[in-house]
Amino acid sequence: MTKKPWISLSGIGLFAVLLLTVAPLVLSDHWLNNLGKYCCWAIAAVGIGLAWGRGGMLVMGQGVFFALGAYAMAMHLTLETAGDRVPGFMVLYDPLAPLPMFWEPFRSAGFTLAAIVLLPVVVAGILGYALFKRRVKGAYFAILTQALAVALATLISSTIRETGGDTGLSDFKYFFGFVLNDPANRLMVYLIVAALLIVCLLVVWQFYRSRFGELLIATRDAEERVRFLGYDPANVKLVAFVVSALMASIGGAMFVPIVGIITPAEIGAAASILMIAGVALGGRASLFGPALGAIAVGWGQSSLGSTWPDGWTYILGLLFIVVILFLPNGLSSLPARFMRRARPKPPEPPAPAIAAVELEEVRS
Amino acid sequence: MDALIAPLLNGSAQGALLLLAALGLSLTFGQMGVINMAHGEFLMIGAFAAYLVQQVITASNLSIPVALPVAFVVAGLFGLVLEVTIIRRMYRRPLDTLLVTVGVGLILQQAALQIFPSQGVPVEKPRWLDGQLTVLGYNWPLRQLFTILLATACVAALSAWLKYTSFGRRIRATVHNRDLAETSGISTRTIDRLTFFVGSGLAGVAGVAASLIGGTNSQMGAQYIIPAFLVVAAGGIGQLKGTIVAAWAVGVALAFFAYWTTGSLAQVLAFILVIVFLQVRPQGLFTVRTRSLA
Amino acid sequence: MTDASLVVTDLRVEFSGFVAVGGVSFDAHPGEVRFLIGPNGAGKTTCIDAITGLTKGTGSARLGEKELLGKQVHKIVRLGVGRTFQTASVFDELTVLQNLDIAAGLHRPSISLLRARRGVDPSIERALEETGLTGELATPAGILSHGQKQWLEIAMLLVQDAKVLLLDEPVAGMSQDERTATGELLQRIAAKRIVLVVEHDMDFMRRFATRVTVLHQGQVLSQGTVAEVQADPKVQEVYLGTAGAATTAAMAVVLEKGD
Amino acid sequence: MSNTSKRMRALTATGAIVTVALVLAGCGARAGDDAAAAGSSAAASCVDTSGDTVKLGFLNSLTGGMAISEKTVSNVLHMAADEINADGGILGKKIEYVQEDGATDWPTFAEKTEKLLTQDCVAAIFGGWTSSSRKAVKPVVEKLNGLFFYPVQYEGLESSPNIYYTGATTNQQIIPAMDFLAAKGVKTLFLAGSDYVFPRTANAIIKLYAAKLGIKIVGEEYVPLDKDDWTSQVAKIAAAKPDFIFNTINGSSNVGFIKAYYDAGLTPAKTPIISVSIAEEEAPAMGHEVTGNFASWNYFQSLETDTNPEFIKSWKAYPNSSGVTSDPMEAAYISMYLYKALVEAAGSFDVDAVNAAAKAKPITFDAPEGKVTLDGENHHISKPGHIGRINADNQFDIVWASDKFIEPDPYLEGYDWFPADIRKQLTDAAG
Repeated sequence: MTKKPWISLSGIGLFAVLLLTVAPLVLSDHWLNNLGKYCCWAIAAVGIGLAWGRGGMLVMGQGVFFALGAYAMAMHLTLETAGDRVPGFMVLYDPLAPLPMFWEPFRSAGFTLAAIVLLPVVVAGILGYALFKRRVKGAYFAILTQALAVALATLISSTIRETGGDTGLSDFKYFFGFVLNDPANRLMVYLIVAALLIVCLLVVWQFYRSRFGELLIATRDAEERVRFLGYDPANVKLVAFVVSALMASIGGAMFVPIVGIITPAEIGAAASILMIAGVALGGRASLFGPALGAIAVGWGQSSLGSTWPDGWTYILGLLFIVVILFLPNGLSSLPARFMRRARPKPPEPPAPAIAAVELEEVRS
Repeated sequence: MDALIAPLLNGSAQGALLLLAALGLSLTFGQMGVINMAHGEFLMIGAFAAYLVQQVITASNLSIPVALPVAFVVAGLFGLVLEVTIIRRMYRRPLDTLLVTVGVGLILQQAALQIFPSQGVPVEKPRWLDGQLTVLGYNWPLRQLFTILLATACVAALSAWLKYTSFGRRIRATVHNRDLAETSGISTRTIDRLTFFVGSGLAGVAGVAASLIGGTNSQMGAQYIIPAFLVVAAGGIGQLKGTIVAAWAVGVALAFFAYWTTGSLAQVLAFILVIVFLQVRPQGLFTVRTRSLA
Repeated sequence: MTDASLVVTDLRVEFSGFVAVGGVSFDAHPGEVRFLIGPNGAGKTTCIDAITGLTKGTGSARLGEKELLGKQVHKIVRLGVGRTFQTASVFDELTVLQNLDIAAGLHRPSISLLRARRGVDPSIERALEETGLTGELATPAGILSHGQKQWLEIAMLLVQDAKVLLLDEPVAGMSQDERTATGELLQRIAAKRIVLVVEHDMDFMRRFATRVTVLHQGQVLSQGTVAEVQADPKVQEVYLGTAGAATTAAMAVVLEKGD
Repeated sequence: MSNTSKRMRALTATGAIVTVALVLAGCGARAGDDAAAAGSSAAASCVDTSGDTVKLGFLNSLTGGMAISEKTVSNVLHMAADEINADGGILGKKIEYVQEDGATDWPTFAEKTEKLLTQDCVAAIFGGWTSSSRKAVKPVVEKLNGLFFYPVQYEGLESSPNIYYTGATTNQQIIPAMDFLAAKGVKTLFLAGSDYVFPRTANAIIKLYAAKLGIKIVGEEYVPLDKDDWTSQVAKIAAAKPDFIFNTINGSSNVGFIKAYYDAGLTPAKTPIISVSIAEEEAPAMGHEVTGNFASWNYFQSLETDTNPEFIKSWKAYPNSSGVTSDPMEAAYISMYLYKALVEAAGSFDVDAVNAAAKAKPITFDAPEGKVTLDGENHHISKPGHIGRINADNQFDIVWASDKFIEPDPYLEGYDWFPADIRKQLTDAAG
């Protein structure tokens, strides 16, 4: 869609400069760490933008993939902190039992990094293949993914010895050999997150300007029509879904050293929906909208949530209602709206779903 | 014997509650393709309505029977307001209604937290529901039977209404083919409003039943919405009998899983069971040819 | 380009008991503009739906040696069968070029999807010229006129390099000039490809059809050249006698789908 | 094309920035670098008490699921601060509190703790409820050398130089409850709990102690915290026919449990329940169906002590009052007074000075539950054990009291039935 690639690209460049150089210079440690946390959500949000905004798949269970990355990372950091011992929380329930089998490989940094990338790809691959080939879509897809997130959160809560349960994993001392308490190292972790966010933006930028990006929009707007051009829409959607899962996993993985704790509360229904809030606010189909929206929602939670906690919940609720009702393409569609008002343009194209619906009617 | 009877009976009651929660959802989803994520909060409204009725009529023997229609109307009115103010603007974007109603749910939850005592309020069970029925050696709580009877009554009333009243017939016509119904002179606007009123009202009735089983507080609705939707999906859209069978199956599965494993694992297994089932039959148990969005 | 013909034999389609197409046979060859006509509810579109895999049908539909029935939609397309729709369905948010580029992507390796488009494919340029859309290259398809959308769909079939073009009412809603242009376009295309047109418009059919098959209530009523078909008394009866009742019948069908 | 070259340039630039930044940042301490690991990095405290006020942070969930329970704790903290201010403040300085919302989200607790300590520069933080929230706060207060006062009974097996625990640890609530059951001659026990860390840990301890007491555990059931329906599990309890049910369920799920219990025809006469999370606040939501059952707490509203009537009176008069007092509220209330006593003993708001004062001599003060004493080593306080029986007014009749105040023993060092190897592994892991 991007007609002038350099505009988006210099936008990403500007964003990179802001995140990587300006922010560390201007912000206090506390706010820089908060920004790091928002960046983790932003990374997941960029993926949601790809899957939902461009692909039309309302992913309401990104918590699942966020969890895969986060728990992989947290298990590694827990083992790094525990050294040769079995992590403390496991001891009480069975003092003599060894480390659960699936924890063992996470001692290895290499395995952990590979798991953060491969686990979501494999899980999303299988799940997406099964769902898209069976043409599960729309609200079904949304609720099924959310049900999975709830199921996973419940499962983790109930397996205390294996996963730390509801209390989650926390109190990490080291991050791949670096002492996490050291401010210099915290800055490094922040910079990694910020850099990863930029990389994700570059990835989706390339996706959006590629033929795949066009095909994805085509699939979103008229899945059946795409079929008649000789593509299997399931494959198109699968690619976008897997990439978005990967991004959620990366966001989750970096969330752990930044925030210092991961619990099932971060992956269940509420958390998964909150990830969408930012994307809707910023503009689901735009390049920067999801990331900026996620950062804005994170910031709102930190600042407004402090000064006016009850109010923040109402604002969040209203945000869903007002933005989606009146600004379905988010804040990033505002400039274009103003331009349109200044210079009259042809009417809005009809709602995307129509073509597909008409195709599915059986006519004689 | 107990190992079979208890889960079977309790599971049926659990299924009946799920059915009550899912009935309204099935109606609004089947009719309009709208997923109302605030449905759980409408359920909560029904439960609080029951509490308020008990403040007026203190004899619980009488208050619960009175609370049922009151909860239906109160929750229904909330649904009507939601339809008129928000949902009707969004019929062309069914998927987006899902997110909008998430926002509505958040607001209703927070409002309930601030209006009512945060710990929740008591809703007293009628005395005539004290006691148990002995079935093959198992002392089955009467309240469980009540849930089943209530669900049965709601299903019967709903299907009679759909079948024998002109409104009901128009609803069915709209479910089958909205455009055709419109061209045949049915005001789909009125039908939509009415459907939403009835669907939300049923959530209110479910809320009264839920208030007799668990706590009545701002968080109570959240636990029902996803299971209820899974039931609707597994049953097949716009299919009353599908919803009934699916709710019963999920309830009994939950009870048996809970019997064999733990309460947590039962939840996980039941969810996974439904998801796998939808893999095998994405259209649900029973299918009807409609212009649905899925 | 190819000598393969489309041969449909004893095609049947049923919708929960209702027979929409009951044993239809016809064939179409390169070099002719083949028409499928009939009143509403005759089963014309259903035939195309069945051939392209959108609805399930029994019998046989062969393109050359290859059986089409029973295959998945996108695989049938990849065998060279393309179609358009009654209501022009193009990707409204994408430009004409992007629409065509997606259609052309059929023959590219998947990995090339990840690269951005550079320049315009020669096949796309040819199709644009052929359909007279060259000037609309960068226009979002959603704001094209109705006729232009139909041409864009035909252009998409051309870049897709379809051997068989199944066109569902391509001139509905077009002006007289546009109809003529479309008809001439179809004749040009038909030189190398199989073109099968479903139409209501008798005048358009008379001007451009090489051969015609008339369907009525899911059966072949008559088959032959325009003159032969027009002379057929059965055809006259259907078109004069029952045209008005057909609409009502179609509605009854929709109603029945319910239970 | 120019696009490509521009893109390459941008990529290179980004890459360069990242590399430089990482190299700059990467000079931080690494594992094994002991000087850094020892915590020298703790930032110098920014707490400013030179004026006539002292800033304190209050951190509870005011929104989300846990707001159900935490709101009252938050309110009572405000009341305690107002009382202390009316009484002249701490060391003559008025308390100026900063209220934060944990939003039932544990990373938010961590974030807000850091904010309170580094942005608002509060001298101490009060609040929390769930173990998850405490575990989220703990690393942050330890890193920044702050103070956190945690007011809820919990699963023990923890201590931190930066946390003061004013609720019961297991040997002040769970073990007295077991002693009570043993004294009643209970032979069989069924464990019912919510599926999270407190019930799981409490039940692990109960099982160890039960073996010693000769009580047989005839079943163990868990249901997720956010699920209300206990019918299936209660059916199993009814089938097992235990002498007593030990209930570690938390939150609204308790209502569902009690209703299912009552519906199944179980009665306090035959199958009584002893709970550790049902207090005066929770009982009303269960109506008459909970009447006659037991609860183990340190504080009850019905306790007759010198300061309790005053506490109840103030709370009833307080604007956001729920009208009844309960154990977690009392623990939150006294956490503020404990801090006041500590600071006054230290003569300073400085964290290290406060901790030193705690160790120097026993801090003792009159709490509504009685005269409590702080253990300067493990930062818990001594508490009386009480068992109450719920009456028709949803108040508790006290039926059993420990013969003396129970010294806090979070690692159960004074109990020989607790395996030493577990304790060692736990303290090792914590150390």
